[in-house]
Amino acid sequence: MLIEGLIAVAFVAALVVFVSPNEYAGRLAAALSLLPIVGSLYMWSQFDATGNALLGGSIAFETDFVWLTLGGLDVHWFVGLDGISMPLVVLTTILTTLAIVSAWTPIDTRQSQFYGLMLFMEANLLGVFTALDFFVWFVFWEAVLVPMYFLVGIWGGPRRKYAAIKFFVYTNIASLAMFIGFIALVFGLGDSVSSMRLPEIAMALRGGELGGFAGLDAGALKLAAFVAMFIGFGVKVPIVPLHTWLPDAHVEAPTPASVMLAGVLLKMGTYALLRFNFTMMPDVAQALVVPIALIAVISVIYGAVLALAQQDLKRIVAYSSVSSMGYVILGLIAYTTYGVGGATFQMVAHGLISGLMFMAVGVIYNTTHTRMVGDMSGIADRMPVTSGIFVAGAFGYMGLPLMAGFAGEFFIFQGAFASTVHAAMPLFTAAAMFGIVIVAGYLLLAMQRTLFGPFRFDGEYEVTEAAFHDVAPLAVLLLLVIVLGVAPDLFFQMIQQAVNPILQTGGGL
Amino acid sequence: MAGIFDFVPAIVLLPFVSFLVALAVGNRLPKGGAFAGIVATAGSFLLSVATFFTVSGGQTYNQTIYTWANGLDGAVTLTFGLLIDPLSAMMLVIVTLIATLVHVFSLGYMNDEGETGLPRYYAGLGLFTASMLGFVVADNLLMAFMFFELVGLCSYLLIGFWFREPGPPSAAKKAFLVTRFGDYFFLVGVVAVFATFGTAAFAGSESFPHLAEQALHGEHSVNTFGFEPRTWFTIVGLLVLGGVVGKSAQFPLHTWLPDAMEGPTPVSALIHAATMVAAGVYLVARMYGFYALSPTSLSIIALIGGFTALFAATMGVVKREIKQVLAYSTISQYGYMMLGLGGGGYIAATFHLMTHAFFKALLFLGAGSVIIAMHHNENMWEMGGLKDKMPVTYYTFLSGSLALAGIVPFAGFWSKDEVLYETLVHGLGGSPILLVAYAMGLLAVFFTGFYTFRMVLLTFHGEPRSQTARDPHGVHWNVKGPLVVLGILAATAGLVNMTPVAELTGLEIEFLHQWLGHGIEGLTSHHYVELLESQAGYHAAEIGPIVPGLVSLALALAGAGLAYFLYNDAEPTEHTDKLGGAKTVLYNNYYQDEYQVWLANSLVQPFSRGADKFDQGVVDGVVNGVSSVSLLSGNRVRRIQSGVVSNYAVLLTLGLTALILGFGLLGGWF
Amino acid sequence: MVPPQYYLLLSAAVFCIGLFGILTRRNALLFLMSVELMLNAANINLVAFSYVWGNVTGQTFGLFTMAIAAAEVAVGLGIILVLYRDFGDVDVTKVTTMRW
Amino acid sequence: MSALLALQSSPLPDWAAVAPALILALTGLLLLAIDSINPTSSNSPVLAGISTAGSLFAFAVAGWFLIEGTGQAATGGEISLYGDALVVDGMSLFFTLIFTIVAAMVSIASMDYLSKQRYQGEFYALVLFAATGMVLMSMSNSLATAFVSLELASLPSYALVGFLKDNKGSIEAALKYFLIGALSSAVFAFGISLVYAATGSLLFPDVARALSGGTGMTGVLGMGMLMILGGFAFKTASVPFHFWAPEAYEGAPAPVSAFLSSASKAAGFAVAFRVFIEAFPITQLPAGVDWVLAFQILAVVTMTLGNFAAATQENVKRMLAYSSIGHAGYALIGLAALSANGPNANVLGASMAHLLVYGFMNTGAFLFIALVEHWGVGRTFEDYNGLGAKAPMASVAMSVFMFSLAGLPPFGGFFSKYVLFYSAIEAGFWWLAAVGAINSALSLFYYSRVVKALWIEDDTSSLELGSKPVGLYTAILFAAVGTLLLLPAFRPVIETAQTVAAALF
Repeated sequence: MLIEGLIAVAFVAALVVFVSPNEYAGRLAAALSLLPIVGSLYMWSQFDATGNALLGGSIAFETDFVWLTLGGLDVHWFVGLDGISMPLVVLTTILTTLAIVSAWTPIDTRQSQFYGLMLFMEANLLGVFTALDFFVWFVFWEAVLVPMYFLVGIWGGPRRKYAAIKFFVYTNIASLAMFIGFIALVFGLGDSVSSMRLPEIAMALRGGELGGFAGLDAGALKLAAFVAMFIGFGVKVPIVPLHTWLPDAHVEAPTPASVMLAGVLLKMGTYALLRFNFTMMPDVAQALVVPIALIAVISVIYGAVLALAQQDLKRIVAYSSVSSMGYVILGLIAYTTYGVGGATFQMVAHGLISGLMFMAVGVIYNTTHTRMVGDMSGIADRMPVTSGIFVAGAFGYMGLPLMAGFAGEFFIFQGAFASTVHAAMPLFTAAAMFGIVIVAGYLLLAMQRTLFGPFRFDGEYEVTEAAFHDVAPLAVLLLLVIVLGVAPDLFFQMIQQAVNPILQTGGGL
Repeated sequence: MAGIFDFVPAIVLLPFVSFLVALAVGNRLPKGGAFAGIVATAGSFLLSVATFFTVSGGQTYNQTIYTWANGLDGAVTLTFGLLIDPLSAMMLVIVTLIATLVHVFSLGYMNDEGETGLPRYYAGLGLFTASMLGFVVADNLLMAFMFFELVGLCSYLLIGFWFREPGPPSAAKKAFLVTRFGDYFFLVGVVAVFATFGTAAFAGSESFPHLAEQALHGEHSVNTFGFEPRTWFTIVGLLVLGGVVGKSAQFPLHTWLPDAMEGPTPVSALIHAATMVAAGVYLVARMYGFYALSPTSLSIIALIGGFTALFAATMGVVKREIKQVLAYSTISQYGYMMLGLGGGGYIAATFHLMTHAFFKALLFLGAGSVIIAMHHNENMWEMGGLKDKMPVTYYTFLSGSLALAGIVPFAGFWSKDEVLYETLVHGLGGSPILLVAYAMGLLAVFFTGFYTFRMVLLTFHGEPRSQTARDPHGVHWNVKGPLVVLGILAATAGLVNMTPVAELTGLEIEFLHQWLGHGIEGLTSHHYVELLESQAGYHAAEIGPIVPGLVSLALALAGAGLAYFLYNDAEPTEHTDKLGGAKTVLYNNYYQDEYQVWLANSLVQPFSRGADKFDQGVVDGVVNGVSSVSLLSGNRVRRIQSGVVSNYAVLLTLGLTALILGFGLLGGWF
Repeated sequence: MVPPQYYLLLSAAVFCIGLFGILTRRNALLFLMSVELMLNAANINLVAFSYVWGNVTGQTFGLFTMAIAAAEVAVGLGIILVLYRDFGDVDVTKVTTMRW
Repeated sequence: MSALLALQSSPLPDWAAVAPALILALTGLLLLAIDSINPTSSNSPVLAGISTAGSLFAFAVAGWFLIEGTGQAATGGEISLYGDALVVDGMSLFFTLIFTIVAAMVSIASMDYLSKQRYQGEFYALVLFAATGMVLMSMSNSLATAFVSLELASLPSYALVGFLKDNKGSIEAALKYFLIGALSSAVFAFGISLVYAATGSLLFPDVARALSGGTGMTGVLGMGMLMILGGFAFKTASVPFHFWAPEAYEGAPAPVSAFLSSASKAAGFAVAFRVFIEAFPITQLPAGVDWVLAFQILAVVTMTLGNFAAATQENVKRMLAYSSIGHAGYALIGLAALSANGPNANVLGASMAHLLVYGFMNTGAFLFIALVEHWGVGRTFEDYNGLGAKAPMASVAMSVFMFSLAGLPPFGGFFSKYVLFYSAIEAGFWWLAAVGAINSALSLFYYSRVVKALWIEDDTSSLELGSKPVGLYTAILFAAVGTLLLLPAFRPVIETAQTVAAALF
């Protein structure tokens, strides 16, 4: 019942914060959000699962009982962790607390609602990463949208209403497409599955139990479902060309929301792609290797090129997230230990680093009230510590060795280059790798123009070093990034154990 | 037994600790953490020397010390390890020595000049040294790449040290970006090596050069992605070479280096002599066993080297700032090293790497001393007559210049001469392409001599041409000390490997040959020679070193003489106009920067803006279009509800009728 | 005897007349009358086919229909009354304060 | 309850099975009696209390029956009464639950809403009579009873819509509702007569039997069937008989709108389900009268029209009116996704479950409108700006209703909607689910406009809200809690619905 406890604690904390007075809400939320961290770290210490939860591997902290029956198929309350979800749970809990702390300065209205929503979102995110039954997972998956909608809509920037509704409807359509695809697939399995539990479905699919359904033969159904789900999840990732909600949402969202959005919400998409498409239908994935790899490469390069053209620091980081997520897709399609494992690792690494970058931008924004590259220069002169961490974070984003980003990217590159799913994979990899040059280009340019050079700021605000509680989360994140970069095995071992079963060719493959 | 090798990690870690110390408590330490750095680097130096002697005792060390990523189920395992063989041992000594001297010198250059942000400065130096040392001792390509990148980071931090001015940050960005471009190819190369051999180790029976060798003999099969093995190895080698070209500032990625002069002069000394730029060449030497398998890549290396040597030397001829001259001389000298490596002169190149480290560090520190004296005015045309004011600087600088110009018996002569000699013999020995490279290298000797002595004369001779030059600012022991040490080394370092003399006298005095001749199986110069013979088809033609040596010496003297003739008067005048049209071209560095900046600004920027327009207009336009269309249609749909109940009745009837008719026709009711 | 189709035709005709009235008349009362006509068309069928099938279900239901029709008219007249009071007219096309 | 206990065990008179209907009717009469004793009194708490109590009592009885298995296979199958004119089975009891709970919420909410009105006794009586009619609709087993009970439900509704005699909107709504209703009932009656002509019977089982024997008059039968369908389309506010709905819901007193859009709609579906499945079973249809296709067309057109028209409304109440047309479209999937030997029980059950959840969330939404009207806040989205700060509790409830209607977790609407799509796919009609999905996404847009107004937009008006009316708040919060709990507690709902639906086939 540990997982239920974890989620419940977050929910309760959310309720408590909702009714707490505004002036204490922030501190209270931060304090309460420490409980999930303790919980997840304890789970990590007790973690003993091996193999992939969907493919017959042992599942840690498992709970499983029937929730309801839908036309012959049981829906179970079925949660548990394996090497893929464990790191993401840890990431979620830690990032939430840091995001909450980073909100102390910028959020000055309706605090109790804000922090309540943050905790509510955490609870649902934990649900997404722990649920192993489709409907349970889907409930949390959709529920995440609600708090995000408010976070962007209420505390966002000038165009927040547009951004919020765009994010809301766009991702909702995506979920619906995915839902139809997946359900059709499940019914295609006929009597070989008795419930909505993902392991059962995954095994059946890989076991080639799929039959025809609704006028489609097995192959066509599988393909259609794969595409529908790929698009559905692709919006969340986001992949080009389904990415346009992201920059708007990021730019308008308040910093802590951006942190959660880039740090965890995007990972929901890649996580789902890994869990569903790439685990359940490896054969289709490998049949579609060229289009998928192309999408990955295009996402990487196109996102980076767009970032090059931006003037808004947040937009830069937003587009570079698109770019980084492209790497993840590339790693997933590689179907090698380092490819898929690296992709999973990169989810965590990018979660930390993008969080770091958004927070750093936010800290600068708190003092200058602008994010436009042109509006300031030489900030480092007045905000040395922040700038220093900003530089470190930027280099982490560029994939500087011994920082988490490099580990993730290198794993992916290595796995993708050595991949045997298609003869052209080395070329795709090399093409995608050029992203590391472009990313250096726009981040260095942005830093040169904002942080360095003679100090100039055309705003009436006094630019001074940020408060301790603004910088502390940055430092913590930076530390984590370095630790993970020096010792990726902290997560990479369990990730490999969970990933390798996917690669072993099942009956369906 | 706790051998010296157990302390090798300390060589790397000590400077790293000093980095942490300076970063954390630098403000509270005297001299902003300088002493921490000095102590650390000096400690590393002593340990390196100890290691050096242990290695000379015949011991070597090749040990994995840390598993970075442990691959399960047969996946590759990525590790860090130490590889101590004669090459790395020698490099350790060089790097630590120069790092120590630079630290000491910085006391004079930075502290005494009342710079701010010293903790940041010394932290940078510490990390820089640590990264370079980590690179030197790396036992596999991945680890090498990682520290290679960290070196790049440190160069960024130190070149951009004076971030409050507009210049340095831009230069730092350029340095990192250009080298990053090279490193992209390097990284692809690393990945390719892993994908091909499943390992990236430098040494041992499971090392990738060895496996490649076996693959060529057909003793071991590797995944060459459908290429013929030698072709694939060439491709991989050239990919890795991309990183080398970037870091060692070879054509066409050399443009960052002159700008890097924006950094503090001691940093320039460190970058040029011992760390960043040396890293590239060192990497080639480190995996020479791999390059030796591919004549194509060897000759490409040689050509790049030769061309860069000449190309940079010509640009050095017209520069006004003393540091600019040195910058181009660096590029040119590293060109020689590449030439040597490409020309089959592994020892020669290593030799030149060593000597150059000494005299280039010396020259930069000397220049630094001059700059202190000139109150940070670097323009040689406002100097002059300094030799009486600052004799120590003058004589040490002179020693460095003689070495740079390649005048016997100074260090530079022996090494450069051997580089050219090796290239020549192999060129004549059946690889004619090398002769082209040789020719360029030889021609560069003349220019080197010229710009070197132009620099010396303009700076120290003649009459002072400015107020500051008449009354220069004095310098302290912490400046002079390092100069003296390096001055002596610059004069004598060459004596360890006097090939021509050995040839004449038949004495066994080619210590470097012996030094690099032993060590780990497969990494010895002997093995490399065999490889060159058997794989690359390099054969040494039978000609003695004397004649070529005299030729290059003559050219060097000619160049120096011309410089003396032109600039050795009290009031030297600019003769650059004599160059005519060439002058502008040279001043503008053959428009290298221009076209690269053009690429960046006039090509990439508009392209990205276009992409942005496309994204906003088309991709996002579609999204917004869908929503507006559905809202519009919604607006139309609601108009049906006219509010007049009779219309409702009509529509209702029509709807029902339509249904009835439709089904009637469908079901054939009528 | 008269074949049942004829009753159907008759009822259909009555139904259509009623419908026509509804579609053309703007006076609420005439609207009501037309509805009555349509209901009676239903009654014709019910009675006729009650005879055809030889059971009384139809006729009984016919009675129900009339009763309901009466009740409908009662409610309808009430509404039309207040309509007249509030809008001063029984023209059904005049009441269009709510639309779209 | 002892009497009921006895009912389960010993063979008590079967008429006891219609207890819910009787209770509602008697409560209505009681109210009239009280009112006639003291015509001038407008002691709303008492009247509302009685009406609520009556509804809840009926609810309890129906629930009790359902649990005890009255009229279900467990206790010897459906209970037929009055010459098979009425039948009590699981489905009728299930729908009875919806009608009664909605009636209860509406009654208690009306206490405040009508506090300044006269003729309150009549109001509650009419509500209860309408509810009675609905219960009978769900029980009717003959076209005759169907028609009569439908009218019994409709006639009070006309009066209720026009209850605010001095309010032009209310009257206009009543007029339009009544005229379209009269027309529809005429069409309905004519359709019945045609079916009678073709089959010679009005009882569903006999009609089915006659069909299985084959009929000479396919055309007549088909037309009759379509016209009957029209009658139900009117009740469920489905295209093309939906035209009354926007105006009626907008103009009527908000509680009445709630009542009509939730309960009355469900009643229409209840009788439609029974008629088309019992009287015109798919398996025994003569060629050329495929009503499933008709429902597919209606479903697609209805949900699309409803949602698209709702997307651009300025008036929240009218938006809800259109959205309820959209939801009628979703519920129609229950009949549209049927097939000869498909998982019909699941589809139908899903549709029933959706109607139950809809009963909570939609009623709640309209009652929130009632609350806002009670405060005198305007009706447009702009008028709602910043209400979240002024009335947080009610606004939270409203947000719950909106997100639930849009099908977002963690609310009941999420499950009911997705299970509906799920069963549609299960039946192989994935394209129906796809159309539903598109509409659902669009609906998210306009539902979130309300939430946006409540929480995100800044308050512009300086309007002071009055007191917090107890009745309305109770009803709204009850609905909100219900909506919320229906997610975790969805199991009994869906499983009961699908079991009782299975009894029909």
